Amino acid sequence: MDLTRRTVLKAQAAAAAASAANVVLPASAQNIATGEDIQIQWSKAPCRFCGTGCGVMVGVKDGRVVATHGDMQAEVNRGLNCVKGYFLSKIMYGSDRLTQPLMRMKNGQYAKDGEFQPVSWDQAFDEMARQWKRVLKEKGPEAVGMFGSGQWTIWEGYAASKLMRAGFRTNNLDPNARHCMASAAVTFIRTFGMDEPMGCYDDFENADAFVLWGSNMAEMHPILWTRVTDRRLSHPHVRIATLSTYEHRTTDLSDMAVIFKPNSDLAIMNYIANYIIQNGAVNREFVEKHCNFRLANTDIGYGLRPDNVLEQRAQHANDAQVSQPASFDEYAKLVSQYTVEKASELSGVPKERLEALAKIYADPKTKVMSLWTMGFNQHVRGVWANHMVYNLHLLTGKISEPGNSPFSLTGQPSACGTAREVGTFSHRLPADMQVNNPEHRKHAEEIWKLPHGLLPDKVGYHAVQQDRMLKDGKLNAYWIMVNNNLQTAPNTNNETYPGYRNPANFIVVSDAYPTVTAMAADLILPAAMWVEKEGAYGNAERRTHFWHQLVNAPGEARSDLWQLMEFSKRFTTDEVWPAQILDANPQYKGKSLFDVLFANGEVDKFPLSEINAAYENPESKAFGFYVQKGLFEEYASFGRGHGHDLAPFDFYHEVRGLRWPVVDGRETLWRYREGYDPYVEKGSGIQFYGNPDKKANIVGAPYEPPAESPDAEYDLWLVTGRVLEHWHSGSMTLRVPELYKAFPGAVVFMHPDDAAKRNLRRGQEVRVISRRGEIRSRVETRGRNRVPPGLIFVPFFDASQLINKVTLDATDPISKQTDFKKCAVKIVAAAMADAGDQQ
Amino acid sequence: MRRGLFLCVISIVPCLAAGAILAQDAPRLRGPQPFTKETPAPPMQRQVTDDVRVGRNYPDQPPVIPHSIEGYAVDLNGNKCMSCHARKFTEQSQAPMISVTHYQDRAGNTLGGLAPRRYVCVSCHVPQTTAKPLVENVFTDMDAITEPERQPERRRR
Amino acid sequence: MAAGIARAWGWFRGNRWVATALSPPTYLSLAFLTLGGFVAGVFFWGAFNTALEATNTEKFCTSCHEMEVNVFEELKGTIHFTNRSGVRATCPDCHVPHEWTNKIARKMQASKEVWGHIFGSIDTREKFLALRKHLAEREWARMKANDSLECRNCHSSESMDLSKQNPRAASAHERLLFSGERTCIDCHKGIAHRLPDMSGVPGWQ
Amino acid sequence: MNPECHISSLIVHSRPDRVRSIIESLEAIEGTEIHGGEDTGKLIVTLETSTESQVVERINAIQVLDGVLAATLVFHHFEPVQERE
Repeated sequence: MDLTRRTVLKAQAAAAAASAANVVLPASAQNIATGEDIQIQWSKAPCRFCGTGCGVMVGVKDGRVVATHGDMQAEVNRGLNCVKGYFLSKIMYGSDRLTQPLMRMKNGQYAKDGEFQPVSWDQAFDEMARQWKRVLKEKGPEAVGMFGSGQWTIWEGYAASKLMRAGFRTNNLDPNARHCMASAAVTFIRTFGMDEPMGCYDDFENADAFVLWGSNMAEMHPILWTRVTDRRLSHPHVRIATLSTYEHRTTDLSDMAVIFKPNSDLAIMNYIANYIIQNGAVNREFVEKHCNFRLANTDIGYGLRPDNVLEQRAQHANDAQVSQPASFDEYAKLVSQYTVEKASELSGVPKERLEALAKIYADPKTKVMSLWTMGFNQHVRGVWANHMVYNLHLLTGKISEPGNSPFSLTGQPSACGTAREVGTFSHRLPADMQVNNPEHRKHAEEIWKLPHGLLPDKVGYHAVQQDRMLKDGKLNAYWIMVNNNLQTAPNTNNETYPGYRNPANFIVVSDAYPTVTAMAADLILPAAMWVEKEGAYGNAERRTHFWHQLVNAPGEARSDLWQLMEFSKRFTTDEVWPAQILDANPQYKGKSLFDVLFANGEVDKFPLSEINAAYENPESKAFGFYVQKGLFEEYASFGRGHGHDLAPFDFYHEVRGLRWPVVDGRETLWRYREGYDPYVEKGSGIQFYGNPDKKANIVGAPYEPPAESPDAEYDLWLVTGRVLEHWHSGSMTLRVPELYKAFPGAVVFMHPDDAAKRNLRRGQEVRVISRRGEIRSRVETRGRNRVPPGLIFVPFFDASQLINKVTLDATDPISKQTDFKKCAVKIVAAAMADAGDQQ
Repeated sequence: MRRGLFLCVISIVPCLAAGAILAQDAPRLRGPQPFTKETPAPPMQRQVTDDVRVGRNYPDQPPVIPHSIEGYAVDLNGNKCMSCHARKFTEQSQAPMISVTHYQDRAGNTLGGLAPRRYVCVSCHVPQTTAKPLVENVFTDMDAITEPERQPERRRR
Repeated sequence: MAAGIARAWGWFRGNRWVATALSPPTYLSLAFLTLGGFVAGVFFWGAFNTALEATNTEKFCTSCHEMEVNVFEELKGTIHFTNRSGVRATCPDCHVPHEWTNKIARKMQASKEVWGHIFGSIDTREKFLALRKHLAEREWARMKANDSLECRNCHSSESMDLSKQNPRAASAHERLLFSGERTCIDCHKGIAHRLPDMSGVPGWQ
Repeated sequence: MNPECHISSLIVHSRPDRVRSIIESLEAIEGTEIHGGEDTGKLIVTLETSTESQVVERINAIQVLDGVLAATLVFHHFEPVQERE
């Protein structure tokens, strides 16, 4: 190592320490010896991957990201990243980045059956607008739709919501977060009247016991897992219990691994509630003062197509969301059926272990943090499962205080910030408001400065329904942004792909890379990603955090925000709004959607001069005002004063995120608890102020069987999910060589006995077959996941093994979230199947 | 260098247009064409076990693991990685010692041993298989930008 | 009780066959006695060994619930269960000495395991985990004492080809194994089953 | 073992009234260099050592200096010395 390199490294070392200590170094110290050349500009940003929301420092040199490291000042991760986070530097540099719009063409014209050819943005938007106008004219607003994402920045989601609801007058807007945490979001509203957790990550350092329900945190939320293991290993009294349908890295570090039969978590939780009641562990005072009891409608179906026999047979398929007020005794009677014997029989878990688990909740001295992710949410009874865990915390009063915390984790970086808070679901508006509430619509129209009665009142198509409607030809113009739905939706061969290729439909995909979904579209728009644009995300603990644009997107790639706003210029109000509304409000006549939605006097309020000159901002330059600030401030006005208060825009660029409600510059760590939450009235102790009576709902529901269970022919449970190294469909992580090489392809995790029984061995090629489709994969009988006999696990990141061709499109009937964790499959050797049907 | 990059990026577009596939293994990225086509599963890849340290892309990148870790326990009972990489065992094992950053707890205090928050080694350090990357990654490290002659192998296609 | 024993003894001694067997031979030839004794010896020895062999199979070991759901289940995910060439190590390969005296000694120890099975001392996973360190330590000590004899039945250090080992393993074997400084089990703990709490175990943190 | 070069950086949080004397003591430790932070008491210090354990030793030595509130390691990088030839 030569002297120059030493000095370069030393300068880097000093700069890193200085940035962590907030110390400004003299210029000489920053570029010792080698001068300007080696100077790296370090800026903060949240990680691009999961909902944990780690802070990273991004080093930029000559317009390229050259290094990243964990942000020491970020409270979430204090300098740590997981392996994906440490490789963020490389996610933008896959050499197949999309740099030009591509359209299916034949003879120089758009053709559904044409080949992709590069076109200009003008050509792309011209064709897209032509198609949109055709569909709007022929079928009206209900035939256009958009599938967005919990990876949108806050302002992108907000702009999309305005464009779809107010511009095109449709609520056919849903985020991929529907597949991810709709059950959690819906249950928050049903229980507390307000979305998102009451606690925060500081609970990790205060809990005595962690109970993980269907969450493999060690792989899916590695940095939060560092906080759990830190607590467990440095405080010997702390215990971790993990409930799952198979063993994995999280159970390795758990004191108690509770491996239960799929769907039987419902019985286990009802048993625990029963145990709490039977053993006098109910916090009577808390329950009387702060809780209501309700009983849910039962036999609610499985969210399948209405002609499915399971739906026709279900008594309450059409009013699944309804519940009736009840008394404590009625609730106690319901759960009293769930004795330890019954719970043990349904779940396959030994009685002693169930009792040990119940004691954790029942012991008044043990502070419990319950954590859950997809095991709960991707569940045909996901809303009930969420209710049941709140029931345990509410019965014992273990809630809204440090360490006592039911905590829903999220999978996407802004599932909370963009999908939930901004309200990009087909039933929601910003700040927890609902599209079918006339008061809420009126309020939105006022803030958006739009004519009264403009916003549509009908709840739009949710994710799975969008795919069904595309296939059925009822949804015809469709825009997909920042997600890879053809890889990640359920039952894709039968329910998703046909809609994309339906000749009546025009499918647009905005993405940074050619994904499975992009390749099945008619028009591909190249997107800027992560620090190629100014952005904001909201993580799982209500933390809103911002970043600046640090590098430019390659070629002609543009941010989703630019795409949405630019596209809005191609429509006038006369083309998309009813004449009746325009006649009553003539001042809107002849205006473009851009004028009424974005140049409305609010969004365009902040001049370009307010942009930090050290950073690029091409969107703002394109539109002539500070678009991100204008959109954020208009959006923030929905929540300020309503328990969703956000700090001023510029403040977020200074800090490592803040947890809302931010009142008088102070963030809120524990909501609903006096002393922490400014919205709680003095002297009341606790107030669940999201509900009019300021009480939370304990909602009783029974165990019900899953939509599909293994039988003689399809004799195995199929569970799908992620692996540590790849994030969701792998479109970013598979392009990072180190991550790809660490886990290059999907495999079928299978019990050795199941393999032996079928005369299969490790590494052998097999077909995973369900009633809906099949894929080829390879048997894995070792490794990080140890499944019990009768169950297999297949990750979904690998586009060459699309496991969602096999999965079932059953959803929770209330939240409409897909159950990706339970369907029946069989496995045969690939060679044998080949012999059967020679190709 | 920029030009070379640009050329390689634009050269992909016609490939895409023609429906051609970049790497052999590309269905892993874009799926089968058409989507409904069935593709055989590629063989499982072998682990890299050559024990050759792999250079880092930047100082804070966790080094990848150049050996197999199959069956290594990282659980409440023990941490197999530390039986070679802990400070007191490196002399005998000749393995690199865990970075000193790993001795610090969340509050920044230096501890006598591995910090509990760093216990799960495999959250950051991953073994490698011999799989060939699906597409080139054109990330350039800071040295290559600072001193173009330093790492010529990184910039060739 | 005592009366019962006395009565049984009386019956035993009074039995005609027993009486004959216990009385000295009066008119059998020496040759017959020798040959007969030999045949009987072969017969009993064979039966004994057959029984011994029967108890020396994976199937026998895993016929106990405790073995099947705990240690055998864990073995299934390891290289000793499935590997490139399909040579599988079964329970007795590692846990029962091949040499006769030690084998019998081990078998006598095993009678304690039968006792444990009958009285349910590890009939739940929790009980097994609580005892695991104790159980593992006994095996480690046994293997340490016999210089990892059961490992060496298959893995002979003389037959190792260092060029086929990864450099790290080759160097460790060269320095520690061939020099006799360490024996296999010193480094290769937890290769077939999961580990107990390793605190205090040399070489572990 | 091959010779290595370890570059690391620390924030040495010092009591403002002791900054001068701490700087003197730091300068006496081999391989240290101070890059700034005198005014806030958060000294930015780099260490150049040839082994990892020396980094730990130096940090321990710094931590016990009179007036040092905390020495926090921020950055650590090492590579073999004969990298280029």
